[in-house]
Parts: sequence; structure tokens; C-alpha cells
Amino acid sequence: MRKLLLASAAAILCATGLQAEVKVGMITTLSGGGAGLGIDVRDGFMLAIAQSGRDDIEVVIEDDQRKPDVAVQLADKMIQAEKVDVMTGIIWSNLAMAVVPSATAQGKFYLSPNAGPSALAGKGCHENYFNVAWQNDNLHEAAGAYANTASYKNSFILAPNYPAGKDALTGYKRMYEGGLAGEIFTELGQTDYAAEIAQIRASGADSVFFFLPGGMGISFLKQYADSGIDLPVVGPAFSFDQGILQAVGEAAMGVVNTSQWNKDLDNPTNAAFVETFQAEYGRLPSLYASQGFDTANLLISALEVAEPGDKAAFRTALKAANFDSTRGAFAFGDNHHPVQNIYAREVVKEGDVFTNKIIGVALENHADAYAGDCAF
Amino acid sequence: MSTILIIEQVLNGLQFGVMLFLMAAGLTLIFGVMGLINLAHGSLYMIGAFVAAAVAGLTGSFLLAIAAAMAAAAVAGVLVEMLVIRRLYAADHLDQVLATFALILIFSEGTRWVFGSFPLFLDIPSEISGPVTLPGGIEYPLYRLVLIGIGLAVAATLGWLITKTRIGIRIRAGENDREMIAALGVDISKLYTAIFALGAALAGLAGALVGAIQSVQVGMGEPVLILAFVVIVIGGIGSIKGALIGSILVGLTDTLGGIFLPELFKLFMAPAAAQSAGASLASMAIYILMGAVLIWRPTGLFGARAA
Amino acid sequence: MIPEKLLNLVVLALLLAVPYWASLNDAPFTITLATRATIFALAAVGLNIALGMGGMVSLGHALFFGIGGYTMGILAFHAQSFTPLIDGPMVIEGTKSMPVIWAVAMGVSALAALVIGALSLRTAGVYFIMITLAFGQMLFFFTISWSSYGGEDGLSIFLRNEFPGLDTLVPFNFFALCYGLLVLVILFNARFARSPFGLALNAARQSPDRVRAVGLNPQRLKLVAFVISGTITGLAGALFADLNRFVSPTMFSWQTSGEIMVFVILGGVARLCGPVVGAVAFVMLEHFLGGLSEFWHIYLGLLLLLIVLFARGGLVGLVARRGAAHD
Amino acid sequence: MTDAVLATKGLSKSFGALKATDDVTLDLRPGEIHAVIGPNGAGKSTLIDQICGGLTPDAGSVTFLGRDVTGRSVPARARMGLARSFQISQLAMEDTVLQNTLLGAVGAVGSPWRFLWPVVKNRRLRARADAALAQVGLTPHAAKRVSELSHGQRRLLEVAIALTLRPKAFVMDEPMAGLGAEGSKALTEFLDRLRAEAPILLVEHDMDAVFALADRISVLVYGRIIETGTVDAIRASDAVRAAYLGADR
Repeated sequence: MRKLLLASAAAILCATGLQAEVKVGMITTLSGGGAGLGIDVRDGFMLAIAQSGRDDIEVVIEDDQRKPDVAVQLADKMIQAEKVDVMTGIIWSNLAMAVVPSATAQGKFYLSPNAGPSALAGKGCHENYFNVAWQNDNLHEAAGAYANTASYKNSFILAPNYPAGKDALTGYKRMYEGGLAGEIFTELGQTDYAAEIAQIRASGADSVFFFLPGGMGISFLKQYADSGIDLPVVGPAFSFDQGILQAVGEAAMGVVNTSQWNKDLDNPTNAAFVETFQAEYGRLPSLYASQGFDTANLLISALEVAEPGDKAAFRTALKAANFDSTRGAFAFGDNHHPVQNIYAREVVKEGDVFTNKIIGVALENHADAYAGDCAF
Repeated sequence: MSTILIIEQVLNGLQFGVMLFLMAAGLTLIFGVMGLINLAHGSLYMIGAFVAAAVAGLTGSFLLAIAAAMAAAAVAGVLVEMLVIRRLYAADHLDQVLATFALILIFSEGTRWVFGSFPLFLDIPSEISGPVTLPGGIEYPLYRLVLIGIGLAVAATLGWLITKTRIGIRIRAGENDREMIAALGVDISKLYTAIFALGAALAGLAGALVGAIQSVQVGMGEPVLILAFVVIVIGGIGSIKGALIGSILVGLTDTLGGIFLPELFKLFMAPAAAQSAGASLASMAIYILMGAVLIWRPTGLFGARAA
Repeated sequence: MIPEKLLNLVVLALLLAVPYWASLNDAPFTITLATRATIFALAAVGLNIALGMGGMVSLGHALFFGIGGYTMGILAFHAQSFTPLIDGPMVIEGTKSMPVIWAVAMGVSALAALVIGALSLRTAGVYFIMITLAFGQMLFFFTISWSSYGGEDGLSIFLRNEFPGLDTLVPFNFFALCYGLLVLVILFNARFARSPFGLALNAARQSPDRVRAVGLNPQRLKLVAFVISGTITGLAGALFADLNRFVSPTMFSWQTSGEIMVFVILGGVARLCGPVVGAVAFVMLEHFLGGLSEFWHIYLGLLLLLIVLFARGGLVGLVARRGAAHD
Repeated sequence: MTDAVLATKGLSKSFGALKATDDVTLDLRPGEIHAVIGPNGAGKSTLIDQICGGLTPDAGSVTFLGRDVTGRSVPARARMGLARSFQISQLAMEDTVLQNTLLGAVGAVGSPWRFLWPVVKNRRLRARADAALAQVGLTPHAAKRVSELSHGQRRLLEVAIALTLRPKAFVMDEPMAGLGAEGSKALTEFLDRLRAEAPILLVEHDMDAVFALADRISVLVYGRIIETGTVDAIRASDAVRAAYLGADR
């Protein structure tokens, strides 16, 4: 199966002789420290394309190295040289902000498999921009909502000192009704959290909320576990996805995190996805992989109905979101961002592998706070 | 803010500092003796962490992992020295910067090629995990105390090595006069390789020790590298004593700056703005410290040699 | 081996001819690549004045590149959002006019270079390398948390800025502007190298004692060269921001400083067109190797190593002999 | 004393416990060559550095053209017309002979802040440099790189650069060092003519040259001047004999 898929993907990539009808440009992070996320999105996306059996979709994949200027250059290449119809793939909000406004202004459709900056959900929304993952605040809001149900009264909250970090704390506070024991902005890329952990210990908090994506979260959790503090921790799924959970190890056990997806979500699409992804790539899928998979299926569902050349029809087809999502029910709000359930998950160990288990719904049919500002 | 919290933060700064020292000591030796500016030192740190994670995963032994990390980093260091660096001793700093910049690219992507794109797992052995209670009722992670101990022990050993032993005399002689020690019949190229291996092993040790409480991932070496450079520049290039004092200064500035600057700003600003402005200033604090030291003493605190 | 002058002409002619061909054959991305190379070349020509002529190994030139970029970003951001840059008794508006943006970018970069140069030139050698790096890092961390202008997200400018009498949205037109500036700066550089100042600066690098003994202050010569160098790199930053219609703190990162240095050394230090050759080669490598393998940085690293170890004069040194030293 | 072009008074400089110069008082009068001799380590280089401004004395003063210049920098003294040559050639090795000489002219005219016009096309600078080269006889080598010159030619180039400053006084640090007998002889003859241009403070090891050229000689031993006088007086001095023979043994 693996060989077969690679062969077909290669055939698609090379587009040998056969005239592809639809060209998709994927700009994502495939090298450097953040490559794991991009690779998951790409693999999920390509799995869905292969499963659809359509050989008229050509996917051009490029590595943005997580550098905004490289992403912009690649976007120019996709639009000017490859003349793609649809773009997708970007992981990071700052790269999305660099690429998406100009791509949509040039008449391209953009389907976001991960980043959902607030600017693109509110005033800066665009009719050709569809977010298939979440608005950035969503998972933090869900964490705030979960904190209420767990009756936390005095949270200590921390995030890196950059826009997404500030959005995270805003998102948590939007839903959370208790008081704050402390609020800290850490340095972006910080690796040692001893100082912050000491402050948490001294603050008299009853819970901790943190948003520290990637390696920062791994470092924080390991050090937090070692500090002997046993306040409950809650955070968005980014620090607990399948890719990095193994690197955190025991330290993550029992932590509650919020996600719009989990591998035990009970629907047939998801069960098939988890099984085929694992068979194909030899690892469990992460939420990024599920987002890539859903993005591709959304695209395919729209292509069944309309051509990207017919913009109005294609847009309507995308808006309908008439595909089987790994998340079960899936719908777009008026600003083309998802309206979806967000779950609380708990980190558990299955055999030797650390993974997540759904423990409840944190927010039901949740849209984002910026939709009202959006007018196409 | 309580006294206990302040003491705990000072310990944190100290621990951060001694880990920086392990990196800075190698850098400053290599610069002091061979006049080489090695940007790829961070890659050796990364190699240490990755090898430690891989060996710990295979054998389950943390001690074995650390030994393997030091050995692997030393071997990588020797290889690099013999294949590349050796040709650069006579070259100017510019060539050295570029060549070792190239080595970073090769090491980073090479590591990703071998170990994949996902972070690796490396944990503290259970015997030394968890907190202990210090006199005065401070709860502090045992592992961090161990790190402080190891760091200070390495510093003491290096000090002894440099001032009291034969090889140390040669190293100091090499700093002062290369021709002279060659004339005395010391095989200078072996001495250089040995120093490079020592520096690399210390970087590997730091990578393995820190890897246990941080994320073992590609690119983890560069931020530490830059901090280590800040350290040796503050301390004065070539001086082990300078590296130790510089490390602790940087460790304390970084840790305490992050805590106290926002508090300070809260005295005259709205809390949210103060938090953000204080954090911004804190992230620049060590660079401001370094700039100030260099403007005050252009060759660092203990630097004699105008490089 | 061919004379360096001839090589310079060939390089500059090719850099113009390829995008011109592309504009006739509707290959806009080739023009984008050429523009990128041109702007990188401009930044590197700036660094080359400090590095090649003045012997100042600055690992902080990303700072000027970033300042140029943010000058453009901030001015254009205020212009597109119709908010004044400075409010109060004296209102300063943003602008979308390239010449104004360039002038401001150069002015701000020059000022920054003056302050940073004056402080950094108290040190020498590795200390100089590190203190320039430190200044770059300060601004990098500052812009990451500077939320009024997007912080780490950066700033997007929706439309390219305007140049009187030219439609800058046409890719070739914008390329031509950048190319024109590059040629101007190279011409300036060529004359500058032979001027009394260039002569004195060259001597200040090789033998500061001699320069002092004839009554000149080598530190002051170097400082002026550093300011000129930073100003040119700042201009390149403003153009780069306009090419991408986007600025972010990445422009300030030390890797950017390293890359600008790579352009210079790859091409050939202190060669007039060395930075141009280096930048073009880098952009082409990035484009073609990047398509070949996701681990292309390994090949790039190996190539750089080979250049440093076996081709000290860079690419220009491989094909051209140095022009007669005095004419 | 008042008519001295260059004079030092009580110059002292210590490095730790070592007194490199100790209460050195000497002067240089118009038209003369005043030689300073002394065994190795006598403090000659330290003395020159203090006279030219590279080192600040711990005590004492330097007077040049009747003005106290003790606090002035090297470039400031050079601009007043104090020209020096170095013991180890300080030349821009990658540049040509003409370029090196032009550097002197640029410094002499005091305006390096011209960025656009080629220095070789500047008539004023060019005339100065050409004249200086002609004076030392290096005109045929003007287009050579310094790295291609012989040792003796580099010495002459040092002098040529000094000449472009139209100096009021020369300070020369061992100009004969490393020259063969032939070269020394030629340079000796040249310096003999040069004193008409400006007086020379000649720090030199080569005794033949010193005895042939000097109007007066000062003997520096362990940082102190033990004797100053005419050639004959120095030849006859017991103190000098003792110091030299003592030092050499």
C-alpha cells in the first residue's frame, strides 16, 4: 500500500503528459524545527487525494522553511509560474498573514489547514479564504470553558510574548469566569521555565493554563512535572499532539487539553482515516494530519460540483462543506470559519504509546468571536 | 514577592548559568588557544542531546546516555576539526564564520535526516527526579541541584586542568605563543585536536543534561550558541574564569530580568502593558548587558588579548 | 581568466537580460526571482563596504535590512489604514510613495548605523562581530513583541507602493527600479573605492598605525564607512519589504545577517560585483536545490564549505583576475 | 632650547615595575640630525610612541613647534607636521606604491571626506605624491604593489609617505634595520640630504650610519639618557663605553 501510494503521488507530482485539470499549491513547513507539523498536514492531505482516486488533481508542494519571506516568494511562484487554482498548507499564523491576503486578492482560493489568525476571521476576511481547522482563539476558549466546568477559581496563565500568545490568553479569559493568580508572557523560543514554575508555585493558583507550541511546551511540561507541583494543567491541543507527545512522555499524563479532533472520535470517516493513515505512514495521525485530510476532502467535495474557474459556484460548493469530516459534523460560519464542537481530551497511555482520550465536549457548535466583524 | 521565591529564582539563574558555562568553556578555550570562532559549537550540543535521547531510549540508562553523548560529540568535534577547522586556523575570522555557518546547516539538516522531524524523548532518571526540600522550606527540583553540582565540578576541574597540569601549561603556552610551544617540541596539531575534542565533549554533556528537561529537537543548539557567545564576550575571550563569571551573570540577568522587570514596570504602568513591556525588555536584557560591558571594557571583563 | 571589468559587465547585463526576456515571455516568477537576487545583491554591496573595504566583520547587518523593511512597513501601514504615524501637535502621515520611503529608510538606517557603529567600533575582532550580533538580536526581540506593528506576525501591505510615473504592480517595472538602484550603488561603489576616502579606508583596514601617522583617524574613517554600509543595506531592506509586500522580525534575525554575509563571501570579498554574483548564485541554488530535496541545506552547506576551503576569492575569484590595482 | 622644533621634558612611562622611559629630556633643533642610540630594551620604542602620541606619558611633556602637544592624538601631531617612519614597515601591502604615497597626501591635505572623485586624478594630491616619490627615487616603481618591493624600497616608501606631509620634523624608528651594507649606504646619503627638508630624530642601531649622520647623539640606557653630545663627545664618553660594553657583555 505504501509503495502504491508513493507511486501514485509521484505520478501526480510529475503530471507525466496527462493534463491535470486542477492544480493545488501547497506551501508548508518541511524543514527545520517546525517540520513535523507540515509533514503531518502534507501526509494527511495526500492520503485523502490518493483515496479519492482522482488523477486530475495535481499538488505542487513547496517547503517554506517557516520563513515568511520564503513563503511569500513561494506564493508568487505558485501564482505566477505554476498558475495554481487553489492554495493551502501554511502552518503558522505569521506566514499566513504574509501570504493569504495577497493570494486571495489575486483571485486564488485559499484553504487553511492550520493557521487561523483573528485578522482573517474578522475585518480582514475574504470570500475566497476558507479555514478548515479553527480560528486561533477557539481551542483556548474551549480551555477556558473547560476550566469553568472543572470549577477552577484561580488560574495562572502563561504564553509566549508574541501575537498568537496574546490571542491565546485573551481567548482563555473570554470564556473563563474565575480569577487570575498570575499572567506571564514568556520569551518566544524559551527553553527553560524554572523561573515561571517558581512563580506558579508561589502564586497560590488552583490551576494552570498554558499555550506553548512545539518544543516550548515539551520543555515546560517536563520541567513542570519535575517541580513537584501538582496543580491541574489545561491547554490547547498543540502541546499534546501525537507528534510531540512521545517526547513529553510521562510528564504529560493526565493533562487535559482541548481539540476539535481526536483519534477516538466515533464516526466511520475518522475510524477509516486513523486506520489507513497508520497503515500508510506507520504512525498515529495527529490533529494536523486530520486537518490536512479534511482540507483535501473539502476540496474534492467542491470539485465534484464545480470548477475553480467558476468562482461563484466553486465558492458555494466549498461553503456547503458537503464532505465526510473526521470530526463528524462540520459546517462553515458566515466568515468561512468552522462552527464545530471542541472537546476536552486527557493524555493517556495505550501500551507504550502516549495518546489522547476524549473526556467531554468543552464547547458545542462553537463559532469564533470575530465573525461579526466580517463582511465580504 | 517572598524571600523564598527570590532564593529559588537565584538558584534557577545559577543553574542556567552553569549549563551555559559548559558551552562557553569549550568555545572560549577553542578561541583562546586556536584563535578560532566556531559557530558550529551549538551543533555539538544538539548532537549530544540527540545521541543521549537515542541511547537512553535503547538502553534505559541515563549514565550510559551521557557517556555516549560526550563521546559522540567529541568524535564529531574531532572529525570536524581534522576535516575542516584545521584548514582555518590561519584564515581570518570571516572565513571561520562562514565555514562554521555552513557546518550548522549540514549538522542541523543531517540530524533531521537521521532522527526525523519530530522531537525526541529524554527524561530525568527517576532516582534524581522530583523536588527536594531545602533548608528554609524551599522546594526545589533535585535534578537542577545536580546540574548545578555537575557544572561547578566541571568548572573546578577545568580550573585545575589549566593551572596545575602539564596539558594546562601547554594550553596556556599555546594561547601566548604558538611558535614557541611548537619549538618546544609539543605536537601542536594534536594539542589542538585534543582541545577541540574537550570543548566538543563539554558541549555534548551540556546537551545531554539539558535535553532531559527540555525539548530535544533540531535547531536547539543555536539559541544556546548565541548565549554562549554573549557569555565569553562578556567574560573576555580565552578566559575560563571569565566564562564562569560571564555565564552566571548572564544566567542571573536572564532569569531575574524576566521576573523583576515586569514587576518594576507595574509600578508605573497598567499591569497588562507592564507585563508585555517588561517581558520585551527582559528578552533584550542580556544583549544590553553585553553591549554595556563591551563599551565599558572593550575586551570583556577578564580579556587581555585584543582579538 | 577574464578581466574583472568584463565579468562585471557580463553579470550586470545578464541580470537585466533574463528578466527582460521573462517579461516578454510571460514568466513573471523569473522576474520575481531576479528582483529578489537584485535586492539581496544591494544589501550585500552595502555589507561589502564595511566587510571588504573597511575590514569590519559585522554579523548584525540584518539590523539595517530590518530597519529599512520596517520603515517601509510602518509608513505604508499608516497610509493604507489612514491613521497618522504621529498624532498630537505635529501630525505625520504615512506614505505610499517609494522615493519618500527610500529616503526615510536610508535616513533611519544611517542614524542607527552611526550610533551602533560609534559604540561597536570601540571593540575589534571577535568582540566587534559579537557586539554587532547583539545589537541585531536586541531589535529582533524588540520587534517580536512590538504589538502595535504586528509583533511576530509582521505587517502585511496589501498593494505595492507607488513610484511617480511608473506602474510598480508590473513585475518588470519594479525589477527595473531595483536594478537601477543597484547599478547606481555599484557605480557609486566603484568611484568610492578609488576616491580619497576609499583609499584611506583601505589603508585603515590594512595598517591603522600608518593611517594615524599621516594625520587621519582610522576609527572615524571606519565609522563613516559603516554608516554608508548600513544606509545601503537599509535601502535594500525597504525594497525587500516592497517585493514581499510584507515585513516581519525574521528580517532582523541573525540568520539573515549570516545570509547577507554568505552572499558577499560566495561572490568574493571586496570585489565590486562579488555580492551580485553571490546573491544571484544563492537565489538560484535556493530555487533549484530547494526543488531537488527537502534536505537542500546540506548541499548548500557543503558548497559553502568548499568555497571557503578551496576558493578563497569566491566565485568571482574563480573566473576573474583582480583588476589593475590603480586606475 | 627655545628654538627647538621638537622637545621632550621629563618624559616618564612605566609598565608595572618596569620603567620604560625615565625622565627623558631631549630636543631637536632646526637642520640637525639628532640620533638616539641605546642597547635593546633601552626604551627607544616607548620613547618614540610618546613623542608621536601613541602612548600617554605618566609624567613629562612633549613640545612641538613651540606648542605643548602632550595631550594630542597621533593624527593631530601628524597634521602639525610630525612625520614618522616605523621600525616594522606599516604599509598597505595590497596597494601600490603610488596609492600608499597618495595616502600620505590625503592625510596631509587633511580631507579624506571626498567620496566620488578618483584620488589619482586629483592634481593637487597627485603632485604631492609624485614629488615625494621622485625625491626618494621610487617613481619607476609607482605602479608596483608594496608586496613586490624589496626591503630597502619599502624603507624608502616609508620616507616618501612621510615627505608628503611636508613635515616640520621627522621621527625615524631604525630606518636602517634589515638593509644590507649597500642599502644602508644609499639611505645614509639620502638622509644626509633630507635634513635640509626638516630636522630628523633618528633612532638607530646602525652605528656607522649614526656616526656618519648625527649632529648630536643621545644615549638611552634603561630608560634614562645618560649622555647627550656631539659624535666626538659620545665617542670619548666613559659612561657610554661602560654602558655599552657592560650591556653587550
